[in-house]
Amino acid sequence: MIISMLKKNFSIIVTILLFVVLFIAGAATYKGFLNAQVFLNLLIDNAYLIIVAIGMTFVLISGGIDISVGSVVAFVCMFSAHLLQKGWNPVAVMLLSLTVGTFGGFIMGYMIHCYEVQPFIATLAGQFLYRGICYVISTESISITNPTYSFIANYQIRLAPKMYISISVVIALLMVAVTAIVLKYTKFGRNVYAIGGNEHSAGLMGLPVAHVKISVYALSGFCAALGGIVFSFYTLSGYGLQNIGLEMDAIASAVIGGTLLTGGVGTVIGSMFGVLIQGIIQTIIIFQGNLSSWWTKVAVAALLCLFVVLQRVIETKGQSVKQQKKAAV
Amino acid sequence: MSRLTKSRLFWPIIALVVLLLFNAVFTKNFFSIQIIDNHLYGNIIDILKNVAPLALLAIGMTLVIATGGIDISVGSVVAISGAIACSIIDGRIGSFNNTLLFALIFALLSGIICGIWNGILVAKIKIQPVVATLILMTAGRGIAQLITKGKIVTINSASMVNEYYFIGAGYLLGLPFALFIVLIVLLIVLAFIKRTAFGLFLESLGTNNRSSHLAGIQVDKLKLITYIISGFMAALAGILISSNIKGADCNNAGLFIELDAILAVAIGGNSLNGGRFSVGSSVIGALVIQCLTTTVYALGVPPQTISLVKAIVIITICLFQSNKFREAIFGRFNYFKKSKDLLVKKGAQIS
Amino acid sequence: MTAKPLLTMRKIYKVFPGVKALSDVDFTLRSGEIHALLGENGAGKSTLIKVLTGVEKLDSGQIELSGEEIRTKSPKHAQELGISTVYQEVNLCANLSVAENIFIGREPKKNGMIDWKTINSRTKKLLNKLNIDIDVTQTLSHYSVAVQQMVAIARAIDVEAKVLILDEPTSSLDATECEKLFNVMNQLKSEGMGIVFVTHFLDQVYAVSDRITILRNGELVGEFLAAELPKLELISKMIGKGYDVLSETIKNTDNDQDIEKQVYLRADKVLSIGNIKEFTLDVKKSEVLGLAGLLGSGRSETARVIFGADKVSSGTLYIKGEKVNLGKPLDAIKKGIAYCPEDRKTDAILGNLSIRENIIVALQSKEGMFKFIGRKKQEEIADYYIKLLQIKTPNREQLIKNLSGGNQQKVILARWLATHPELLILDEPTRGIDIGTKAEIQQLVVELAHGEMAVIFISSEMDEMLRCCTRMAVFSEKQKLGELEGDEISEQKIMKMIAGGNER
Amino acid sequence: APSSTTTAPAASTEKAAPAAQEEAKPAEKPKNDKLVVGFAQIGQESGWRDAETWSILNTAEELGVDLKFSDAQQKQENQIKAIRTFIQQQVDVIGVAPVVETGWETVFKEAKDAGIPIILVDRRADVPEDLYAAFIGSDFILEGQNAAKEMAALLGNKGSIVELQGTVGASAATDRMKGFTDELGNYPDMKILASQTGDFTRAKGKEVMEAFLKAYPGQINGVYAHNDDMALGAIEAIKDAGLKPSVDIKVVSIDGVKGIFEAMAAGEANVTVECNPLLGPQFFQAAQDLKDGKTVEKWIKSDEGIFRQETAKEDLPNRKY
Ligand SMILES: Nc1ncnc2c1ncn2[C@@H]1O[C@H](COP(=O)(O)OP(=O)(O)OP(=O)(O)O)[C@@H](O)[C@H]1O
Ligand SMILES: Nc1ncnc2c1ncn2[C@@H]1O[C@H](COP(=O)(O)OP(=O)(O)OP(=O)(O)O)[C@@H](O)[C@H]1O
Ligand SMILES: [Mg+2]
Ligand SMILES: [Mg+2]
Repeated sequence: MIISMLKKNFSIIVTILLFVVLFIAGAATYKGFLNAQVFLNLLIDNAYLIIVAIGMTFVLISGGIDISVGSVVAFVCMFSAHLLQKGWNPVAVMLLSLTVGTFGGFIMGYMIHCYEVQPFIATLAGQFLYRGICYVISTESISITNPTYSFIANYQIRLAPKMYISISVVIALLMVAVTAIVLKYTKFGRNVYAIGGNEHSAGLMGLPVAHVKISVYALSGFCAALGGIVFSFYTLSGYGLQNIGLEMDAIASAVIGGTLLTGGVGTVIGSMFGVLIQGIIQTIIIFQGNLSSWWTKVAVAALLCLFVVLQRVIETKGQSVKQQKKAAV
Repeated sequence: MSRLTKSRLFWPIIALVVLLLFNAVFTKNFFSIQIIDNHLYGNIIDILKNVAPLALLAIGMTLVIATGGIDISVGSVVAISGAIACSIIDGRIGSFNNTLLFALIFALLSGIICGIWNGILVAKIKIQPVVATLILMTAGRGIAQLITKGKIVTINSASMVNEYYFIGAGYLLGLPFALFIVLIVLLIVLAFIKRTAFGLFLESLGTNNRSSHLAGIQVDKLKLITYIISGFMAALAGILISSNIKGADCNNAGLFIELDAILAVAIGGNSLNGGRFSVGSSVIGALVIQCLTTTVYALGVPPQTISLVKAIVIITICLFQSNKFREAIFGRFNYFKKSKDLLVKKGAQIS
Repeated sequence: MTAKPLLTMRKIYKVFPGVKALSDVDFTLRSGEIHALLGENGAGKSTLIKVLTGVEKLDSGQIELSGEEIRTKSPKHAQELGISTVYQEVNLCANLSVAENIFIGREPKKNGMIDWKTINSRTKKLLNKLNIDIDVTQTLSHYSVAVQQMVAIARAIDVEAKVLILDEPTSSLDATECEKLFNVMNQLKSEGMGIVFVTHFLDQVYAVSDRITILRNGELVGEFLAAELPKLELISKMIGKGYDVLSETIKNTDNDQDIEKQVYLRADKVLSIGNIKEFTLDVKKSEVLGLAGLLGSGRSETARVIFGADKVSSGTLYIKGEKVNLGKPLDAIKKGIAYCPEDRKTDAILGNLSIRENIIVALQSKEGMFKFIGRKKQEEIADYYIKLLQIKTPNREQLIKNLSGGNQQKVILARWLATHPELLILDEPTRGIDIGTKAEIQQLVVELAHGEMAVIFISSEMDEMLRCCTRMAVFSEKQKLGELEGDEISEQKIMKMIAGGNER
Repeated sequence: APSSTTTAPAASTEKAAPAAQEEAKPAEKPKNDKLVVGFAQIGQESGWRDAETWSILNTAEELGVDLKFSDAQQKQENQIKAIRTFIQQQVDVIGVAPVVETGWETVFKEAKDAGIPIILVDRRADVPEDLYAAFIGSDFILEGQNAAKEMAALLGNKGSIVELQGTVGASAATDRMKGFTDELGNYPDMKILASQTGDFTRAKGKEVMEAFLKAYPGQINGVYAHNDDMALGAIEAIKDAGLKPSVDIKVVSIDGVKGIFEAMAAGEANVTVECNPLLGPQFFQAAQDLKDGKTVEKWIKSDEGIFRQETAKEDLPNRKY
């Protein structure tokens, strides 16, 4: 039973193991690395990305792509900062942000499904649009001074004397748990996989393709907006140039976590580890501390390359071992 | 007529024509062309000159996308090749008597090597294309900066600077030289596609990998080739870009240009999922994008709203390319046309 | 059998660009009957089903279900109305598990969450009923078309429905599997369900159907009681002209049995890990070698290894006595081998390409990328095979995905014939091909072998194998059991061999 | 369940713990004398930034400072991560070149709680004064004003100008635009014909200038670029149009990189308003002072000047970046 479980989750286990290896390598090399707070900081610093990557994972599993998310995050920060500056109620701001994000996702999904606009293009237009609105709101950055936001931003949940996490981490982990369950145990979740596997077949099997496809983009919009809110806790400001290229981070995280861009395969847990792996690469680089800017880029890429190649090699080895066993029986 | 509308070139060309018409009405002097220093001078000429790098990238990107892949490293390759070319021209690396020639050779070679690297990761190690090319995308700019030691290379005082400048910004027969490069490359690629089975094989493997493999197509080899071509195009684009500004700016050369290249492919009506493709229409797609950029500058659109304008134009173009959207908008009209077609066909079959 | 109509379709019209798929077709299904829908390839059977279930939009016509007029908007809608369908090509999600493919869209729940345990156990039971014993939690892509087809059937029959539609469900199944399916069909029929059954196996028609509706060229020929329509008459109604009885055997048993045929290919102790256990096999020129066995016995794997599609782990392949190393299909193709795979949809067709391109692609890769076959030549080749195999299409530029299933199969066959192979491997080549053409293809195969060609023939249809093959290798459980030749070949012998093999 | 406690951790206890940990590793002890500095650089977006980075790294090497340098690749979140890591590594002083003004409170507070002073470099942060120890750098608004004055002098207080803006939203761009426009208010006969973003790059600067030249044929008297790179691009465009840069069209820009000095020496550019990136020496001086417990000035102004065509030839050899 357990063995078969392990077999089915082989790729994600490989990913997690490699993550642990990276962590140990870091700990062995750098002083102060082996510290629970280093790990917790990984979560604190990447909470927003985890949330965004969750939405992205859904979209990718369904066989689409959403490159608007980076702009959505920036937009939500900007928009919230702007409204809060005007004295809006913080809860209303958050709810409105989520609504706008979800609605924007819905519109993109609608164009993608009903008018067959290619996902990349529809969401690229979304990216430009959101970014444009940011600049229209203001080209300067706006601070968030709202006490509720500040409180949430600065609140530390103590796990142990010298270990804490932020509220954002709790939100992110909750999101991971909820969406993992949604993907595995609800009709909607399963339909996402089915559509990603073969949209045509899914339609013939009587699955609500339109509904699911559009929902997936709406969900991604929602996650991006939530990620934006969490990011606004993180920086307590809105700024139009924030999070450029975030979508690539989210996509890369999902793919590193085992999601297939062709659709039909992936998990949110995997994506979370994808985020953490990128985070830890970043941390290692910072701990290294004497890389010039250009070497930083090369080193990040080299570590990423090492990681994905190892991942591939172990997986294919595992596959062939499995096959040999099967043949031997 | 229906043959015409079915052609892949039709909608991109319509988009381009509409943009130009818009300019004819709203932008003063848009079409005015003068002769300055023995060459043509005007917005249209600028568009033809400035579109060159994007057009080259779009050609390479089309082929990669046709196989079901994607190459997001092109921007970094642009930076690398520019860095190499300018460093050699400037005499910072190597000492060659004909710096221009070696600059070009090494720059193009670097693109090919980048392509091989991407191709191996995708075709041999079978890493998903976005992540595979993401690696070079990240590393590439760093490598370019390593080459230039992190500085912007300016070649103003190099001996071959004018020759080098000619490539990206010079004029031949009154027209931008870069335009000729694009045309020649386009012709070669088109010949390669149409006169060999390359095009057929690409479309085949983009349509169905497994079937193609079993039909004897060397899927991996072809993928490798497309990434090499893409790398080469990026290197060539890098040369044009750096030549145009007489310098290599590793930080910004080709930044986010992969998005524009992909966009050009999509505006050209090509599916980003692979399969059927048209290199020519991608080039038109690139022209549409460049025309839009120039329009925005010429019209004096406030910088804050450029993104908004771009978003709206992209969405409009892509919606109008969609049959379903046109049906929804012009439903009535189309319905009549269709039923007329139907009658005609029935008649034909009866007779 | 006197029940009132459950489903009626009246004056159905459907036109595709350049093709009149259905014109003025009527169809009536009563509850508690099995109704065969027959016709040649491209007659419009699948299209009729598709307009009924909302996959394609109806141009005009009326559909009534239980006396009420309906207009299905989508397959989902059709399902909600009580129409359960197995479409011609396997239409499942290969990335999901077997069990999930059966239950998706109607998952049982516990505490608001999908109850995987129930799904898996119910699937297990359901498949056992159809004689299939597999790991239902494994993804569907692990299994062969045959298994996938059974899974699709299992999904359809498990749904509570008034109407069950089966579009060529048995095309990859062997006799035992079919038997099981028919039992289930009969049971459902006795429960009052109306079943539409499309097939090209006329024996199966007579085995289960009560009534027969025949289409020809998108038009209705008529509706008949199965008991009142003899087979020959049925065939001539389908093809629109008289038809000779299929000769019992068409293989060249008569000629040169004693002359030692030249061995074209020898597989010497070849083993492919994970695919097939060690086997030794000779393929000779001018003969049709059959690979016999039940589903999953390893016939396809043998073929794939010979074609270079799967890796040879140990052992050697010799072609004309020369040792060869086939690393990839292209190597095999260059040596003159052709392989027509069994899973048409995923392994053979290039859906978005035209018939012409689909036909010349293998020849082109054999010739090499730079020896481009000119457009004129391509068209000639395509036209030649369209005519030879009677591919029904408005023109050679039609996309292959718009062809009927049987016609797609013919295009794939044409692709390989066009390479003029020395060894032609056919894995279920007549799958979904109508009775008239099937006989012609068999004839063609035998004729090809009569020339210089060597042919490996794999089919789940025992009759066909017996008719064509001069020698047979019998497989079971991924292992070659032995060979039969000439007069030894008979169904009993083969079965006995397999049974013996299984005992071990 | 995690036990949540106070939101404002007591700084003293937090500080005590790391110190104790330090002692646990005696081998590291001698290093403690060495100044340990973490520097969170924005990234690399321009030649100017490269020069700053180079200055920081070089000075650190000269002084033998243990520098932890981090490149945030233009992302605030990466800078925040870097600062967190520096805190974790218990550096003596943290330097930041903030990518954006806002959003630093939380992490600066964390640094403060850990007893690590922060020095802002070249860009300000919108935080209470007590959260950082010093700011080293220049004033973008002032640069804009100076550029306007120079332009006015070149044009004789009369003429039409086109402006090449930096990246939309970048504070350098916003402020340089503001300073310039404000100052221009004093010259009623000077006006801005058009203003467009050139993203701080040469290529865009050239492309935008090309379009300007066609949209306003013969009307442009001067071009003001938010950085030298764009000006260099614009110069090429002007030459392509058959005009003479610095004569037919005056060129004023900001930064003072080597390239613009070459252009000035060649008579193709008029003025550059320096924005000195060589902040390394000043930065490490301040860091050392902070470590030694000395007080430092809140705003340490960088040494800057205005350079004109006339003196360019003499200045050129002295330019380091
Ligand atoms: N999407 C489509 N576009 C164009 N033509 C189509 C399309 N689908 C089917 N056709 C054409 O309609 C005709 C009827 O096809 P259909 O699939 O109904 O045949 P069939 O009776 O099911 O044949 P088979 O036994 O081979 O499955 C064929 O000529 C086919 O080429
Ligand atoms: N009836 C069955 N019960 C259990 N497993 C089966 C059955 N039929 C096929 N399989 C599985 O499907 C896999 C693929 O079989 P495959 O169809 O390739 O074999 P085959 O000998 O080529 O059969 P065929 O020629 O009928 O396609 C096998 O590994 C086997 O496990
Ligand atoms: Mg059919
Ligand atoms: Mg098989």
